[in-house]
Amino acid sequence: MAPEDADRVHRELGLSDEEYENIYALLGRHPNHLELAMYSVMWSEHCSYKSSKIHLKRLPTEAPWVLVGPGENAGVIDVGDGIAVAIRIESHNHPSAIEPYQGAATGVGGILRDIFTMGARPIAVMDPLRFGPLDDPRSRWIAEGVISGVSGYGNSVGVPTVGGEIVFDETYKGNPLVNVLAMGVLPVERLVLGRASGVGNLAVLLGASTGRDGIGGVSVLASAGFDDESANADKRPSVQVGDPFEEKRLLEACLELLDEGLVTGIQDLGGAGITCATSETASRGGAGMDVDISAIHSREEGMEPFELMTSESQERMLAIVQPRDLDRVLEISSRWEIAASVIGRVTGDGQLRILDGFDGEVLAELPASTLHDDAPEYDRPLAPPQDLNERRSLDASVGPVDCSADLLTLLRDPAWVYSQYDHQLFLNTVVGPGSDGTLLRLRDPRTGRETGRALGLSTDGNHRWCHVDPRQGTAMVVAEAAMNIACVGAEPMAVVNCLNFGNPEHPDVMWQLSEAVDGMSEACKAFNAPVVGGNVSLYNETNSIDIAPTPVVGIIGMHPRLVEQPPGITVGDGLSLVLLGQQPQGDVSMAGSRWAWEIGGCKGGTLPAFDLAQAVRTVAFVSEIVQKNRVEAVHDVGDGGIGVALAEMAINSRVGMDVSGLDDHRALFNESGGRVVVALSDSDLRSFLEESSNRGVPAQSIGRTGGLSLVLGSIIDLSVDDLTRASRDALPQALGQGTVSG
Amino acid sequence: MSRRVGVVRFPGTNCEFDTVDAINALGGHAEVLWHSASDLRNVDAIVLPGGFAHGDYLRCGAIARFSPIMETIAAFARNGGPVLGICNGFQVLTEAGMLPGALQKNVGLKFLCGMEQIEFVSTSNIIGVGASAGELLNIPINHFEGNYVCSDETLKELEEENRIVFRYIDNPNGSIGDIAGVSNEQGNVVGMMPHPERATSTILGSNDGSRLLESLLGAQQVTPT
Amino acid sequence: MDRRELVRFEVKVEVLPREGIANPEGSTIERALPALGFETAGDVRVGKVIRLQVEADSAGAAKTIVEDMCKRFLSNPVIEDTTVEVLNA
Amino acid sequence: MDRRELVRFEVKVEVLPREGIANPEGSTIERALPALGFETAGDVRVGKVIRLQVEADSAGAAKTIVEDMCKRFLSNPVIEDTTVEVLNA
Ligand SMILES: Nc1ncnc2c1ncn2[C@@H]1O[C@H](COP(=O)(O)OP(=O)(O)O)[C@@H](O)[C@H]1O
Ligand SMILES: [Mg+2]
Repeated sequence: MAPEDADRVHRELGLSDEEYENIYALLGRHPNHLELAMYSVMWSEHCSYKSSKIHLKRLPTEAPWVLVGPGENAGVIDVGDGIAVAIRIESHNHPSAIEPYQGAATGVGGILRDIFTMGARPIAVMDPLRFGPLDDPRSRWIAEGVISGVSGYGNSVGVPTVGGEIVFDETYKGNPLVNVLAMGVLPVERLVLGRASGVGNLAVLLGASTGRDGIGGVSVLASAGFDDESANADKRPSVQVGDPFEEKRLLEACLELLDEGLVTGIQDLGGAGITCATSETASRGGAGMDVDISAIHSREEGMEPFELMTSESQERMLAIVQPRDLDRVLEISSRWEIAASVIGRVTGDGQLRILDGFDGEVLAELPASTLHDDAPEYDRPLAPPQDLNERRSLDASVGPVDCSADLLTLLRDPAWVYSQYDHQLFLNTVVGPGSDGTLLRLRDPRTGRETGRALGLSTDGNHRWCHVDPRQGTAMVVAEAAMNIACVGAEPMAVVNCLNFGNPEHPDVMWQLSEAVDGMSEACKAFNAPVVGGNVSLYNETNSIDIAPTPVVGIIGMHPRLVEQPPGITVGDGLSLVLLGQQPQGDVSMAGSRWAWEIGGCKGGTLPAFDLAQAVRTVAFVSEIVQKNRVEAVHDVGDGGIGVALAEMAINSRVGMDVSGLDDHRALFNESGGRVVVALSDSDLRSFLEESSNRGVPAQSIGRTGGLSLVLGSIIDLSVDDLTRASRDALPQALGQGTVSG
Repeated sequence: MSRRVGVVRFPGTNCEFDTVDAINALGGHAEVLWHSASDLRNVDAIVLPGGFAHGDYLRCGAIARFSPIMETIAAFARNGGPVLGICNGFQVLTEAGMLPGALQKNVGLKFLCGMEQIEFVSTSNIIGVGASAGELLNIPINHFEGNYVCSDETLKELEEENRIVFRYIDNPNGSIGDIAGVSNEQGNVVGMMPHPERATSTILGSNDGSRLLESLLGAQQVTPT
Repeated sequence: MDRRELVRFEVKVEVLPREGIANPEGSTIERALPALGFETAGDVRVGKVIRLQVEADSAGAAKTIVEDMCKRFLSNPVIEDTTVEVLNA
Repeated sequence: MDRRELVRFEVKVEVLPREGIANPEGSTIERALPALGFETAGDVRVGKVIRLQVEADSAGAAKTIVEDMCKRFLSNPVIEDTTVEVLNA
């Protein structure tokens, strides 16, 4: 191949000249088109994390209970009794923007494969979702399609979706964020890794046939040199269609293979398809692999090698199998009606060779590890936005104030979303979606026996806080996640994260990312919850306008003694209400609050002071009182401040409240971090306040429950019925207005 | 009780182990039967559990009803053997012609998961032992196609023959006559959309499904017609 | 039958909800249309279209095969009606 | 436009997965057919059919309205192909 030709092609494949030079140096020759395609997909931002790697290294990743940290398909922690938990979060933002249903569906499918690849049976999905404003018909179309996609795929594949988030904001117009978290359980001894070892072992491709879908940028090769008609490029859809039934059979077949000890390594096919799976297993195992391209079962005729090697067709896995186990592997596959082809052989020389027939022509040959270990790593320029000081000096509390109306517009019951999800399958869901954290019974995956313990889960993000101050904002997000699971009695054990940011070539975006990583590190260290996995999604922008920085965290924690349902967010009549954490003050900053963004119209200011150490104490105290059922109800204060938190409790309980000390919209709607409302009987009040102050947790009695109205100082007097209607109808009404794709 | 219950697993079924656990916790002995087997291993009762047999492609239950095991189950039912279809299992039974009517998409065109209140209408069937008409139960639903339809004649027949097993109190899916479950003439084949196995523990929100499964465990084989 | 005489026919099956049976999908679309500016549209019914190929010795035979398939499998007569069309007859 | 001049047209829309896009429903049906004795059938693809009525002043106008509806609402051209047919043109 002439260098001039390569020159043109590598740029079209998204490789820089410098990256091409590196490939040339690694191979000692010019790569051919197939090799170039393989490098281009593996060295893409999506697969190589080339812009973020340097920052991610600062995250804390270790603790005695961490069995597998970042870098594998999923993080794995030891939760005792011989049980391990695998957890991972991923984004499917860009596909969801063009085909919302399938984008979300394949997002769920992809993250589930990451979990059962580790040998775990997936038992929970969560879906933190972010869309453009509800008054935009296209954003409604995306929202509705995405929610249907999660529902359609998740329910059918048979994994309950037990929680998530739903946020609407201008910043996501044109670029929704569809993040999906999955969690699974496995016996510790069954943990398998994505490794190929043992020369002569076979690589078996399992599942769906390989089609031309998801070839994306690489498809330029079709028109780039060979005499393909350019019309063919149209035949390569960039969107994939998910098949939950195929995934369900694949999942059951893989778990059976693992149960019988028939695989020595297994790897899901995600981004970069077969290229990634073969090179990753080989290089992790310190081996090489011969891949016979003619053995790949494909959906269409005449697929070219680069298409087969880079297709991102869904619902496929690569299992490394000893030759003597092959027959049994094929038997199990056929029982589950899963196609299986031997496409590779493990070799000892570290080379990844792509062949047309094992004894046929060599189409590509490169050192397997170079696709990963030698991927570029950038230290991109970073700089805070130039107007940072100006922005921080704004007063976010100004704007038209009508506390009652404002409270009603800030209420939005997500039940319309999660009632479309099976959130009860497997009979583990003690606290499902609709309160704070989710709580799932922990049962032994071998016997199904209850352990008497439960896992707490929550996903949280807040682009408003992170826009105002990415570092403190991210720390507050971690604290909110921890508080959510404390509200169901769980103590934090580990975190996964999805870093959704704009264009990394913009220095202020890289600054946001770097700050967010530091904020996350501080908070995770403080909560002793290491980061065991994550995903980075960059280039979230529309017409070169970056989204507000949106790190999303998923947290998992342990409830050590589950004997009855935790108190929950519903209150009875005649109880005392206590606010834990920082107390209401009229002069507190409203920066980053939903009120400031959605009603006041100010996106700047300086976040309210946040005391991380105090948040840690409060989280510990809250999980303890919940475990002991020391209180009648508990609800953390998040979006919309204490006003929204109290209204949600009143709505869910159908009981009114009378609360004093909230004298203006700032006290009502500010979003200071680390706060929780609890309800308890009057007779318990004194000892409870004493106990919390002994534990270094500020506490103050703020009012009582009862009646049919929510009365907050002299500024709010609304019937619980009115609050309920506003909250319950918000989503169905908005989405009932019709949606359009363009 | 040592009643043996076969819980059928089609590719795509997902509630089989929940159902097995719930039955075993009540003292029964449940085992999973693979759809392509035609032997029922001498079980005393059959449950077709919830899920998405064959992905619910074409129509729910449309492919599953051709599985080899279905012929054996039809014969078992003809001989009076107790057969309970839950959710997807109900859909399979209607497709197989073992129960009348059909289940189409919910009126809201959304999948629905959550607790529903249902009322016992007829108790002369395998899950109504010890219950009385008018009793209210809290049992979760979990379906997209739970909207029961049938012809006017069939509806009239169901009513006259007292074969409507449950009605929803607050119809969530548009079912004709608020129907949540029906039985065959003999009462030994029952289909219901709500999931009794999901209501077998107070820590999960309701225990009202336990009595239905207990009734199944105690159900006698009816005399074949 | 002699395999060599068989011809491949492309057949189209339309499955529509039976007259008188509620069609939730159609009604939902219908309700949404006015808000999107399509005031003059109505009576929406949504069904399935299934395209498949069958080998048979004549178009008529192909149609018979697929009609049988419809009755036994592709449709549920309690709620659906079907029409079968051989496209390359 | 004068309302009295409008005519009701019956329009049929067929929505099928685009060439090259996986069609899980079709493949699943295809896998099931041999067991039912339909060995000679294959290549099954499942899509949607939508029948509706529109008022317009000509068949051409009716078609344009429905094509617009398809683009914005009834289908997603990224993965689906649609054909619109006015039945009583
Ligand atoms: N997209 C969604 N999918 C599933 N559950 C959701 C979704 N959005 C919100 N929820 C659930 O609704 C409840 C309230 O959510 P949210 O207001 O985000 O909680 P918090 O403010 O406590 O983090 C939680 O239980 C959450 O899991
Ligand atoms: Mg919360």
